[in-house]
This record gives sequence, structure tokens and C-alpha cells, in this order.
Amino acid sequence: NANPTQDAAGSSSTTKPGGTLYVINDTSSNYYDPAKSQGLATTSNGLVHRRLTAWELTPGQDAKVVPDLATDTGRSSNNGATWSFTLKDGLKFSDGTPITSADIKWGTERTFAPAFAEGLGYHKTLLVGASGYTGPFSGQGLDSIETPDDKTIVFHLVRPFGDWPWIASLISLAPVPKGKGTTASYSTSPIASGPYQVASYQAGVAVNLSRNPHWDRSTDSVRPALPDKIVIQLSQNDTVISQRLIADNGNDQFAFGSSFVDPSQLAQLQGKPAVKPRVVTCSAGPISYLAMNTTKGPMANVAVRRAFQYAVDKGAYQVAWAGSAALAGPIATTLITPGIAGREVYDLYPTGPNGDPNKAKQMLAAAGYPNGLTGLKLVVSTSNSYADKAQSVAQSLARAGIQVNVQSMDDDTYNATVTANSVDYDLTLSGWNPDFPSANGNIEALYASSEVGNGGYNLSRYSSPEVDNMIHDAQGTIDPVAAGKKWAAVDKRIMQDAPVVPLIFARNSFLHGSKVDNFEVPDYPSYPNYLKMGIAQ
Amino acid sequence: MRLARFVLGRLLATIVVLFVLGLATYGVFYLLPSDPAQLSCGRPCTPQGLATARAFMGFNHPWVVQYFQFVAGIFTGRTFGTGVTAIHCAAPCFGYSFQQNQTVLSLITSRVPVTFSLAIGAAIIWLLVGVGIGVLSALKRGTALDRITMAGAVAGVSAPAYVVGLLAIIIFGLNLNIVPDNGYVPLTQNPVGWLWHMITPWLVLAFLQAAIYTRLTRTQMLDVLNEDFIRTARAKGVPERAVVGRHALRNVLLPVVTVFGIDLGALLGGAIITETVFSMPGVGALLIGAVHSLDLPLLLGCTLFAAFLIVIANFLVDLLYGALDPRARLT
Amino acid sequence: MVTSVSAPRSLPAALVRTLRTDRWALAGAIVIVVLVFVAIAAPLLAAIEGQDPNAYHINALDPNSGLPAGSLGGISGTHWFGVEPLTGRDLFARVCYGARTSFLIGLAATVVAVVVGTLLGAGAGYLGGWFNRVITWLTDVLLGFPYLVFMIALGAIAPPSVPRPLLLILVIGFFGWPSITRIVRSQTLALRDRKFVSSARAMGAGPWHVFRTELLPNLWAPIIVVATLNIPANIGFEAALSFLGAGIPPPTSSWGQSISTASDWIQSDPLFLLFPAAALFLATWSFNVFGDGLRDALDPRMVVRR
Amino acid sequence: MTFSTEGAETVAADEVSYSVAAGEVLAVVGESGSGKTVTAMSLLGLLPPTATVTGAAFLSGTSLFELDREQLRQIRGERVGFVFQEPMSALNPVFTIGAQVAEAITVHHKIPSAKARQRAEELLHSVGLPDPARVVRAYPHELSGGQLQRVVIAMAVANEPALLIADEPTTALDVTVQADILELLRDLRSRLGVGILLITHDMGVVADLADRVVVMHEGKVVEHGTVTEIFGNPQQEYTRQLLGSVVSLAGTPTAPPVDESGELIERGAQVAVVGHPATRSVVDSPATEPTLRITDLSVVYVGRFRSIAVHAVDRVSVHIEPGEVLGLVGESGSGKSTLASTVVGLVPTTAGTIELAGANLATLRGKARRTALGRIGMVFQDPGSSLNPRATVGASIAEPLLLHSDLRGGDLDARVRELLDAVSLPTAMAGRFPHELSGGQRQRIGIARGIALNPALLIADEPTSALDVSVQARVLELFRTLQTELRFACLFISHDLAVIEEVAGRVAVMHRGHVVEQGPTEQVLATPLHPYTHRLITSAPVADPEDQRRRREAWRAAVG
Ligand SMILES: Nc1ncnc2c1ncn2[C@@H]1O[C@H](COP(=O)(O)OP(=O)(O)OP(=O)(O)O)[C@@H](O)[C@H]1O
Ligand SMILES: Nc1ncnc2c1ncn2[C@@H]1O[C@H](COP(=O)(O)OP(=O)(O)OP(=O)(O)O)[C@@H](O)[C@H]1O
Ligand SMILES: [Mg+2]
Ligand SMILES: [Mg+2]
Repeated sequence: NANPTQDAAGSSSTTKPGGTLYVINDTSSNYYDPAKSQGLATTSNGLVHRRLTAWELTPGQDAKVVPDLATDTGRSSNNGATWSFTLKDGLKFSDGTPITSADIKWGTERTFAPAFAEGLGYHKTLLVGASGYTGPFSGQGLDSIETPDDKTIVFHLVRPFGDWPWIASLISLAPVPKGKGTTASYSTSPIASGPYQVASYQAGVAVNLSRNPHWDRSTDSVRPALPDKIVIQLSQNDTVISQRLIADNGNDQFAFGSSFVDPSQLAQLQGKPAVKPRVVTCSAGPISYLAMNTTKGPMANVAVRRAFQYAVDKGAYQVAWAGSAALAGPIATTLITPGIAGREVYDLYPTGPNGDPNKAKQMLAAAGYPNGLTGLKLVVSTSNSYADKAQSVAQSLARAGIQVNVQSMDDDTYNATVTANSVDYDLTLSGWNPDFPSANGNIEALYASSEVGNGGYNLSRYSSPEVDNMIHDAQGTIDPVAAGKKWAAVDKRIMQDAPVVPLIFARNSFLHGSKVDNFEVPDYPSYPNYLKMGIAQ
Repeated sequence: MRLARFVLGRLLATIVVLFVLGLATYGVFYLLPSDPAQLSCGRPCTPQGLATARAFMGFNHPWVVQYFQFVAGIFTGRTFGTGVTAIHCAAPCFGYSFQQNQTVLSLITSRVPVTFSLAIGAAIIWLLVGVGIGVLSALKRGTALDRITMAGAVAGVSAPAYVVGLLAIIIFGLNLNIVPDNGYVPLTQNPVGWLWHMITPWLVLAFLQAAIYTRLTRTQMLDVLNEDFIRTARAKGVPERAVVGRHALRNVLLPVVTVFGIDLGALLGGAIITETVFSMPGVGALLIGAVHSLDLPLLLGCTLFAAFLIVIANFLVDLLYGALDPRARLT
Repeated sequence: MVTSVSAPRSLPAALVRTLRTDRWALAGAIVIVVLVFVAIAAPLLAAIEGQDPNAYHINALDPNSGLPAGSLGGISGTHWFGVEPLTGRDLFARVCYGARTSFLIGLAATVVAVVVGTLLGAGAGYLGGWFNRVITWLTDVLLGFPYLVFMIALGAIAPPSVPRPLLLILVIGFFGWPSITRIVRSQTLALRDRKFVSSARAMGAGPWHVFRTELLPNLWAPIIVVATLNIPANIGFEAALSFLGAGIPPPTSSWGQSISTASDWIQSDPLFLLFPAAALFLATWSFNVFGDGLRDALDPRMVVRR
Repeated sequence: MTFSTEGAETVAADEVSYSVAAGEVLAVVGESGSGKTVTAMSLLGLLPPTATVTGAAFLSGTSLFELDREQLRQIRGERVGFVFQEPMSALNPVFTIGAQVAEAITVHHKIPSAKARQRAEELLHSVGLPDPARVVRAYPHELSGGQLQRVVIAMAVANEPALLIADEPTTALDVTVQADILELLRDLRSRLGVGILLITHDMGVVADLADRVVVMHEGKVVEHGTVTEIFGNPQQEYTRQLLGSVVSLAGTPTAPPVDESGELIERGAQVAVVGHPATRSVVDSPATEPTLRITDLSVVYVGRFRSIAVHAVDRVSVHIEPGEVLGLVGESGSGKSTLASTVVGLVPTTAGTIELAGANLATLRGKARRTALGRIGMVFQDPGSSLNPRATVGASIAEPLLLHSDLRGGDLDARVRELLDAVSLPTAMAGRFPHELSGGQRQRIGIARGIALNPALLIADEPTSALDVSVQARVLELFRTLQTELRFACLFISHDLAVIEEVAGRVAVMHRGHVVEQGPTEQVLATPLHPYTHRLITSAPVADPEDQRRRREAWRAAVG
């Protein structure tokens, strides 16, 4: 299987600045309003907007948080409930005005305005006095963000929060010139702080990024900013994208696809050794898991849930996922995603890759279901062929005398259904990729009792006061190493209750043109790092 | 007189139809368990976050009320939010897409040229080719040609549009590399490029649509060719091609034109699959996007737009009847 | 056989005549019969092959691509049509079982659409007046209906209690009739004032009688065409509905669903698409040739080919 | 020549041979269904593919059957003109008359369409169509039978062909117009030496126009000779029978009184309007308990988009007593068929009332209306298009029975056979389709259908126009017997005054939408009061060449 590290490392040294990079998107829009965007720190938004901190991603290593606009990754006081940052010198917006702490305050406050409230909101529940705050446009600011001077910014949190440096790296805390960004048009004509600015935005067709003249390379250690121009093509058809990149004609040589290459294309590449080196696959990725509704019927019984750990044929799931174990990614036995600091590998329910149906049968019998289970409802989204994957799961469960009915539904319907307050499913298939590389983003969102219903993604409806406390404790821990240990413990603790069957850490594969260099796909976020790419001259 | 009354009646009906369809769209949309506000709520989505989003987007009222707000907006225009960040949508306001940050009207009008070029171009091709082949296979009834064209037609209807488009792109666009593999160039910007980008989608669409025209023309033609007046035309010494192409064809067109009205009307409202496969920013692509992102205002806009075109197309076809066949009086 | 002098040429009679005189129509008819047989005897056929439509055969797949092992999509003595990629399910069994869902549902839906469409269309064209207006109005509404959203909504809310085949047939039929109605209406408008129709009216024939004895025989031709061409569309419709959860739930196979899945594999495993697509093509084709034959048999002026 | 119809082979014409010299008129007469039409059509290869033709035909030396498509095309319409038997179905319903006539010219001569149009208008005028300006813009279904027939004639003579094949060219024309048409043909012959093949049943026409006569019977030519020979001493039994059954008017009418004062003239039961053309209709004669009473009926056809409205029927009042036959004669296009169609509700009335046995048809609805209509039998003017092309003859005849009687199965068949037999058609015909019949056969199907239910009122629109005199005689015989048996009231529309004289007790004469005269038949025919009636009677040809020549001279003098 393709090992990305060689691929990227091999060429990075030779790549010189210049050229035009083409990003082929299957989405119809690509917006740049920091308040509205939910984008990762290393994708298109990362090219236009800098933040206090940034991610350092190297394939094969854990993600690290590093300074960006700030001189360091933040200094905490009052045991982690207060965080302060100092800005570097000589920072400018693309309009030439200097970037001050006030701009970051404004940018952050702006995310509270109803008109722009749709972005990442992790800070919203943490900042003091945030609840009920409706943004700066009506006049009053958020007092919990202090800007004693142009360079310093201080955040006051409601509770100690060790991951704040990560929060500071999110797009939602990017600077917006004070008073600017009053209209929706900011999405398409933002004022850039990063190396690129939006030169033109053709709705539904393409976005053209050009260099930001006021960006100073010396202040930015995370963005090599190699290409002179970046063109983001919009609303392209997935299959066609792959076919174009395989064909590698004309400009497509300078292009890469921003969406996963799906199994059928991967299979097609088997016969094309010439193309294979241009397929980059991370060695592991977001967790894909089978959630069991811990509040309903037999699934409420932990013994049954444990039996499931043996019943599922994860090997078959790998095939259903991408055609082979190699393409699908390693089998998961834990909850925290590879590439995130503090992760520990363990297996509470050891069996072969194909599970152990008989053992599962016995355990079910012991749990009071001697002749298996019938009529379990497994709901899935129709998106990226979960329906088929669900059937592979159903098949493997059948081996252990567990009969399930698969119901597929439109993606939005699915999300609404499974995150509703009352649900009637027994099982569901889902995957999770945290918004920032902290175990927190992996655990809290999926297993904290606060995330049950109301649009929360605790799909197994797992609620354990003990685990909630452990999460709270881990969040409050400032020292990353100590925190990491605590998170690992939570991970184990949850798996003892087996609310989910971890299936695989899904690999994502991406295709790029023959002239694209430094094309890296780290385990986290198992997505190409736009910031590093360059064009071979 | 009669005609005037007919036209007036239909126009009124059109308005009713559109109104009902709008209502239906809302009704159906609210059958969905999913909540559009959820998508504008941000991540993680807190309950009060959800509440603000709802209020801001105007989703906090019962849907019937919302619909009437929408209808009112067409005449009065609308404003969302307050203060400097408020979003204004001038009359006639067919809603505002919060996801696309544009008024629905501007969104649609910006996409119309693409879809129209696609639909109209293809329509011309399939009508000419379809009817042409239909006539031929009627004349050559029972011959190999007849059988082959019929097989072709059947292939056209039963082939999955998506695959046909894809293969066309792969073969002509990527492998042979004789036509662009995707995208759209405005006619106004560069006519040649426009034609160049359009040719494959047109042919694909035509291939998928031609079947019914071929088959209908053929079967009707077989009927008409037996009429006495065809004999009269021949007795006058009218050349066979004119006998068929003028005398017979005119009597065949009624159902053909009817189908044409339906198809064209529907396609002008967006050729979803073709547009998506060929990555053309048309109304169809817009619609499908709206569906998947629960963009109700946009969805409503696209639906009404498409419906409007269909209704108008059918209306024109009905008007045409009288001209095509004086006996087909409308009441 | 001695036929009554007064009896009109009945459809059955025409059918018989077609089969006797028209080789192609006969071929079509045979294919149809075969397909129906396949649909009904699917379990039997699968049993003969010794495969189950839903059983996974990971071992039948190429371990490092998930494609069917071996050439030609894994066609072999055990898997006559080869297997699905990623799952290794037996294609032959799935195509056979698919006939049950697709072919039968597609057919039933078409019948519903055609019957309703013809009645309303002829009614609108012949009676005119308010009835015509209402029908025109209805067709407009339905043709412009946001059926995409509707399908999704249906998938979300359709109560499991309703038998799915019935639901599918009704929904598909419901969306199918308007276009047929408009076509039939257009024909009827031209027929309405033909002398022989008027003379029936002058004879004191009621609308129903006129429809049956005067209009219908002269409407068959277009109806047959439209009906036969509707089948694939309806089968596709079934696939979409099922995909969105409003139809036959997985793993039950259907041509439409197979085709839409296989479409993604057209490059890497074309044979996956070939078989279900071929089945669909055959179904449509057979009905078309048969329809042609029928049309000819119903047309007294047609030269009888021998 | 034979037809293959689903197995059964029909020999339509057998060893027929005849010739027409330039400037000569050959009349083909004979039994209905004897193959006159098909033989003529075979000449230009206009028969359906079901027909197989053997033999040879020469047009001034060139063998017609050996020509290729293009050569044949150049001959069609250019050197050989063809007037089809049934004009109503012979014209393309979706093109205007003007376009279709103009086309006849433009396909052979490259002239600007404007000129062609103008020429078309002239032609239409030359065949005596009033208001050609309107006719060119009209569509076929907007014209009367006779008007269409004249249109077809105009098309046939458009290019002044060498040979004109006229199949029953005057069946739908009243005698005055017929005289004009015959005059036109005669002129073509003498002026341009056009050879004319005239197929007709009207012995008067034969006598008037023909030089030589061919008599056909059961697909064979039984006799031929000069017109004087045939009429003078017919050799064949069939020919004698044919001539024997010719009916003709008794005696010549007295001239109408000139310039009366007042509105109406009355003479006993006979009334007429004063003034020609008339501006009103006569008052109805007193009725006792009429089966049908029409009072002040007006019908106006509102024109389509551009064309002007037509007052087809204007304030007409007539009635028919049970057992009475009202003959309706008059100018072609004067509104006879319209009047008839209004009775059965096919044409909406503009004003006036129609009562069937005292019940106002307009007020009847649904079931009541349908049963009322069930008591009316209707024979349409053009047998062709009034039969469902996809229904067998048997089914068509059975239709009214199915609707209004409870005859089913065997009884139904029996009745259908009986009816076929009554109109002297073989029962075998029942299985045929309309297009497989001859004009006369189709017409008889229409009659059979009309009388199937023993109606209380029979409306017969030109019921015998396509029948040869012998069959006609039989049909009229049948008609009278039924009449006396069932005593139904009957509106009998015909151009053949002799026939009217035979069957009708009273007669009404229509002209331009008005009933200009009405009264007991013999009175009206013997002593007409209205000039138009007089002209009508005097223009009727008689079946005797000599006599007819004298009459023609007289008539020429009259019209000047
Ligand atoms: N298409 C056809 N198929 C079968 N038989 C036919 C067809 N056309 C005509 N015939 C038969 O051929 C015979 C001759 O028909 P034709 O029309 O020549 O009679 P005709 O002499 O013109 O009689 P009429 O004076 O009533 O018009 C008739 O018996 C008729 O039934
Ligand atoms: N549908 C119509 N629209 C307009 N005008 C019509 C229509 N039908 C008939 N007419 C006109 O009405 C007049 C009367 O027609 P009608 O058919 O009653 O004449 P007729 O007396 O039957 O003549 P003929 O003896 O030639 O059949 C004619 O001038 C005809 O052109
Ligand atoms: Mg004849
Ligand atoms: Mg008439």
C-alpha cells in the first residue's frame, strides 16, 4: 500500500515556489467567512486566514499545536481558566492594515451574531458571559475577551480547559478587521491574513486565490505558500474528478481532488501501476463504528453489547469499506483516533479480524438470549454507500444468530433521526473525525451524557456519570502528557461498557496530478494538507 | 373572444398551480424530520444556538405562516435579522438562501443560461433526430433499419443517464480528448467554446430522450399514411418526401408536440443528472444541492421556477393544437 | 373458428393474431414470459445455481482490490453471472430476485399509470369543459411536483406497516399518469370531432360507450408506445425510492438498485453493470417489439406479413 | 385485380379493359361494388398494398404499370387528374383548402406561391364555389359535401390534364351546380381535348356528357358502346335492368310567377318566399302532432381565428308528421346537412327550438336525451368518415342495437345479417373494415345502421347518392316498405329530384340557409313558385341523350 511519507518527503526539498495549484472540489461552494466556516485548519481557509495557533502535521507523527499569529501557543493562568496570547510583530491584513488583538477579539465576537453563527462553536460554551451574547454589531463586546494592548489578548473561560490552544487554532478565532464583515459577502470577499487572498469568486464554478502582498513569510512558519495561484474548481462530479486525475491531462497535472477516492476507483487503479504513486492514502484515519442504543431493548444489556464485540466481522467490513484491508485501514479496538497525542492501543475483546461468532453466541445465551436476537433495527445514511456497509455488518451479525433489518435514509434525514431526542433504532453505523486533534474532540462529542439528543452525536445514547466526571477532569488538565493519560483511561473505561463496536480507523485515499508536490495526508485529519503543497517546476 | 378567454383562464390557473405547488413544497418539506436550522446552528450545536438560528432564518413560525410571509415577500420584499447585519431581499423576493448567501432569484437567474443552453440545444437535436428516425422506420417498417433504430431507442430509455454521461466524458473528453471533459462557457463570452462544451451534453441528453419521439412518430405515421387524403396527395403528384414530410407529418405531430412540451418544460427546470455529471452550474445542480443541504428557500424557488416552465410549456402546446390540427378545438 | 358478425375486434383476438403472424412480436412475447417466469421462479433458479442472493462471498473477491476474483467479473460454474464487488454476492441470484421487485413492480406501476392516464386523458379530451380544466390543472401540478423532496420525505415517514410493493406501485403510478394523460388527451382532441365519433354521439352513445368503442381503438397506438417506454423509467423510480428508504429495504435486490450501484463500477467491473442493465434492456425491448406487433394487429389497414 | 384481406381474396375487377380517346368522354356505369373505382385507381397505382394488379394500361403509348415512382409522379395530377369518390375524406384535414389546391399546381409548375394562391382562387371560382375568398382559408371540415366535391374537382383540373378520371364527381351536387360542373367538363373536353373517364350512377349525367359508355357488373365489363347505342338498344340483360330502374321527373314545370308583391306567395298547401335570393324562410305549414318540429332554427358557425361567421341555417321552420317523408332539396351548401346535424345535436343551435314528439331536445339531459336520440336514425352524407375505421362493418351496424336494444349474441348477429341483407349486401361483408368497401357499399352500411333500431324519425342525408340505379331502386323499395310498416317520420335530403318525387310527400327547398319554398311534392315540382325551385327542376338532367340535349339548350338559354 502507498506510504505517503516517502511520497511527500521525497520531493519536498526540490519544490520551488511558483505555478498554479488546482483544487477540484465536489462541493458547489467554498466560503471564507471565519465565523461561518467549519473547515479544517489545514484546508482552503487555512490559506487565507491565520489564527493565534496552527497545526503542525507530519505523516506518521501525532499532530502538534504550534504558534501562528501568536508568539507561543498560549499561557494559562488560574489553573487553566484564563489563557493569554501575544501577537508577533509586523502582521498585516491583505488591505494593509495591521493585525491587532482587537481584530481577533472582533472576529471571535462576530461568531456570536445570529447572521454568522453557523461555524465552529467550541469557544461559545467556554467563554465567560457568552450565553445570551449576540455579537458585537449591536455595540457591546464580550468582556471575557480582554485586549490590554494591540498585541495582547486574554480569554477568560468558565472552567479550566487544557485544549484552549487547539481551540485558538480553529477558524472561528481568526482575526477580522474590527468593524468589518457586516454582510454575508464576507464569505466570498474576506480580508485575508494568510498568504493568499480571494481574487475572484465565481459562485458554483471556481474560486481564484492570489498571493496576499501584505503577508510576510518571516512571520509564518507553518505556510510555505509555494504556488503563486490557487484555483479551486467547484461542483465537479466525484467520479469525473477521479477519471480526470487518472487521465492527468493538461491542467489536471497541477490538480488534486479534495474528496475521497471511492472503492470503485481504487479498484480501477489496481490495474494502473503508473497512476498508483499519485494515490495517497493515510495509514489510519477517522474511526468508523457501530453504535448500539444503550437505552433500548437487549442493547441496554452490557453483556449483549460485549457479545457484539465478537459477533462483528471487522475483516468483512474492511472489504465492504474499500475492497481490502489495506485500502480500508486498520481494525479499531479503541476510540481515540490515531494521530492524536495520548492515544493508547489496547484490546478488551481480543479475537481474530473476522470475530468469533460462536463466542458471541455463547455470550448472548449467557445474557439470556439462547436463540439469538431478531428484528433489530439498523439505520444508516444513504451517503457514501453506508447502506452496503450496513449489510456487511448485518451479514456478520447473522453468523451469531443476530438478525437485523437495515433501513437506509437520506443523509439529512439520518442525522436528524439519530440525533433526535427520542429514537427507535437499535444500531447505527457512523464515523467521526474530530474538528481538532485532541482526544477530547474524540471522546466528549460521542460519549458525554450531555451529547445525547438535541442534535448531539452520542449515538449509543451512552450516559455514565463516572465517565462524565473523568471527561471533565481530563479537559481541565493543562499538561498535555498528563491529559493524554487521562484520556486514554477514559477511552478504556468507556469500552468496558462497550457502547459501540469500534470497526476500523478508515483510511482515506486521494488522487493528485503528476506535477503536484508535497502532497501529504497525515493520519489526523486524514485529509490533504493544503498549506504545504507545491508545484513541481 | 374564445381564444382570449382561454388564454386568460390558463394564466389564472397557472397562478393557482404555482401557489398550490409552493404550499405543497412547504408541506412536504416539513414532513422531513430534519431541521434546516440545524445546519446553520454551527458545531457543536447548542440548544440556544439552534433557537437563534431558527429565529433568524424565520423558521420559528408555523410553516403556513412562513409560506404566506414568502408570498408576501414576492410583492413587498423581505428583511432578515436586524441592524447592520440585516439581510435585505428586494421585491420581488423569492426567498433568500442562507447557505449560498444570495437571493434565490439571483441564484436562479445566474444559472438559467446554462440550463437553457443545455435543454434547448438537446431538445432541437432529439426532436429532429427522433422524429426523423421515427418517420424513416415507419416507411421502412419491419426492415433491419426499423429493428435497429427501435433497439437504439430502447437502449436510450433503459440506459442509466449517469453512465451514458460518464462514458461520454471518459471516451470523448479524456481518452480521445476531442471535447472538453466538463464545465460551461457562457455563449456571450465565447460562442465557439460554448458550442464546444455543449456538444457532448447535448448528444447525451438527446440520446436519452429521443426514444419516445422515434416510437411515437413511427406508430402515428403508420396510421396516417393509410388515410385517404394521403392517396389524394399522391394523386396530385406530390413527391413522396413531401407526402410524408408535409401531409402525413402534420397529422402526426399532435402527440409528439405534447411530449415535447412536457420534456422541454421539465428540462428547462433543470437537467439534474446531466448537469451534475458534466459539472455544469445549472438550475438542476442548484436544485439537487438545495435538496441535499435542506435549503428550503432555494428549494422552493427552484420548484416554482421549474413548475412555472412546465405549466407554460404545456400551455403553449395546448395553444399550438389549434394551429396544428384545426379540428382539435380546446374548451 | 366462426366469429360473430357483430362482435368488434377484441384485444385478445388481436393478441392471438399478432402471435400467429408476427415473428418478432412472438419473440418479444417469449422474452416477457421468460422474465415473468424468472421473477416467479427466482428461488428455484437460485437454488439450481446453488446460491443465495444475499450471502456474502468475500473469498470470491480479489483480496487487494475487492473486485471479483478472476476475469469477467468472476463468472464461473458456481457464480454464473459472477459476483458483486466488495460483497461477493452472487449476481445471477440477485438478477433473478431483482426481476421480482423491478420487473413486477415496474410493470404494475406502468399499468396503473396507463389505465388512469388513459381514462383521464380521454375524458379530458372528449368531455372538455370543467373536467378538462381540472385535469389540465392536476397534470400541471403533478408534473411540477417536487418529487425529489417528496421521495425523501416518504422515505422518512412512510409507515412500515404499509406493504412496500403496494406503496411503490401506487407512488410510481401516481407520478406516472400525468404525461400519459396529456398525450392521450391530445389524440382525443383530434378524434373528438371526427365524423364517426359524432355519429356515435348522435346515436345517443354515452361518453363511456364512445370511449370504449370509438376512441380507445384509435388510441391504442400511442398508448402502447408510451406504456412500453414507461417501464424502464418506473424501474428506475423504484430504485430511487428504495434507496431513500421508501421502497423495498435492503438486502432485497432489484435491477434498478443494482444498476445504480454498478454505475460507479462501470470502469473497474463493467460486467457488474452488464447483467442487470441487460435484463432491463430486454424487458423494455420485449415490450416494445410486442407492442409494435400488437399495434399492427389492431390496425386493420396494416398489410398482413406472412 | 384482387385484394387480400386477412386471408380471403376478393376479386374486385376482372379482365376489365376500356379506352378513352382525347376529347372523348367515356362513362363507366354499373353496379355498386363492381370495381369501377378500383380499376380507375389502379391506373395511377393508387391502390393499397393489399391490392395486386395484373394487366396493362397505356396513357398515350406509355405503359402506366411499368413506370417508376418518379415518372408516375410526374404523370399524376399533371397529365392525369383524379376526382375521388368521397370528397370529405379525400382532403387533408389540417391544411386549408387554398393550400391544398395551390399545391396541386406548385408540385408541377414552379410558380410563386402568391400566384398559385390566386390561381387556386380562380379555380375554386370556376367550379362555382360562392365566395372563394372564404373557401381558400377554410379547412375541409368547414365545408359542405358538395363544396368539398367541387374543391376536389378544382384540384383535378388544376393543371388541365390530358386525362381526367372523375369518380362520381357530382354525387353531392345539386342539379344546378351539377349542370355548371358538367358544363365545365364539356368545356375542358372541347377546348383542350381532355379525355374524360367518368364514373357515375346518374344516367342523366351519362346522357348529358358521355360519348361512349362502359357497363360493369360484378367486376366484369358486360357491355360497351356509344351512348346512343346503350340508351337506344341495350344488349345485356343487366344494362336493360339498369336503365329500367332509372327514375326521372314527370314532365316539365311551369315557370314561376314573376314579381309578386308581399313577402310570401301561397297556393294551397304550397308556400314560397318572394324574391331571389331570399332573405327569409317560409312559414311552416300547420302541423297536427309532428314527430319532429323545428321552429325558427338558426345556425351560425363562428369562424375560427380569422375567418368570418357563416349563417348556415336562417330561421327555418319545418315539421314532419309520423309516417310522413319530408324531402329536403336545395343548393349545395345551403344548410341541409347542418339542419340535419342540429336535430341530433351535433351542431349547436344558435336560435330556435327542435322538438322530438313534443319534447324539446335542447332541454333533455343524460339518459333521457340518449334514449330520445335512440329514437332517431341518422344516415350521414359521407358514408366513409362516419364509420369507425377500426370497427368491422358488422360491429358498426350492431352499435345502435347494443346501445338501445337488448339484443345480444345470436339475436344480435341475426339482426345484423338481416340488415345487411336488407341493403342487399352479402353477410360476408360484416367482417370487413370500412376502407375495404366501395363507396356505395359503405353508404348502404350507413343506411343499415340508420334503420337498425326502427327509429321514430329517420334523417337520411343523401342516402342514395353513391348507389347505382338498380340498387337504389331496391333501397327505395325497402324504404317504402319500412315506411308503411313502421310509419316513421323521415327527413330525406337528396339532390335527386326524381328520388324525392318517388319518396317524399312534402318537399322543402333550401337556398343559402333559407327554406325558400315548401309544399306537397308533386305540386312543388310541377308548379314551382320560387325561381330557384324552377331553376332546380329545369336543370335536372334526364336519362335520354336526345331529350337531355334539348333540355340543355333550353337551360343554356335560360341562364344565358
Ligand atoms: N381495400 C380493399 N380491400 C378489399 N376489398 C376491396 C377494397 N377496396 C374495394 N374492395 C372491393 O372491391 C370491389 C370493387 O370496389 P369499387 O370501389 O371499385 O366499387 P365501385 O364500382 O366503385 O362501387 P361504388 O359505385 O359503390 O363506388 C368492391 O366489392 C369492394 O368491396
Ligand atoms: N364547421 C363549419 N364551420 C364553418 N362553416 C361550416 C362548417 N360546416 C359547414 N359550414 C358551412 O355551412 C354551410 C352549410 O353547410 P351544409 O353542410 O349544411 O351544406 P349542405 O346543404 O349539406 O350542402 P351539400 O348539399 O353540399 O352537402 C356551407 O356553406 C358550409 O361551408
Ligand atoms: Mg366507387
Ligand atoms: Mg350536406
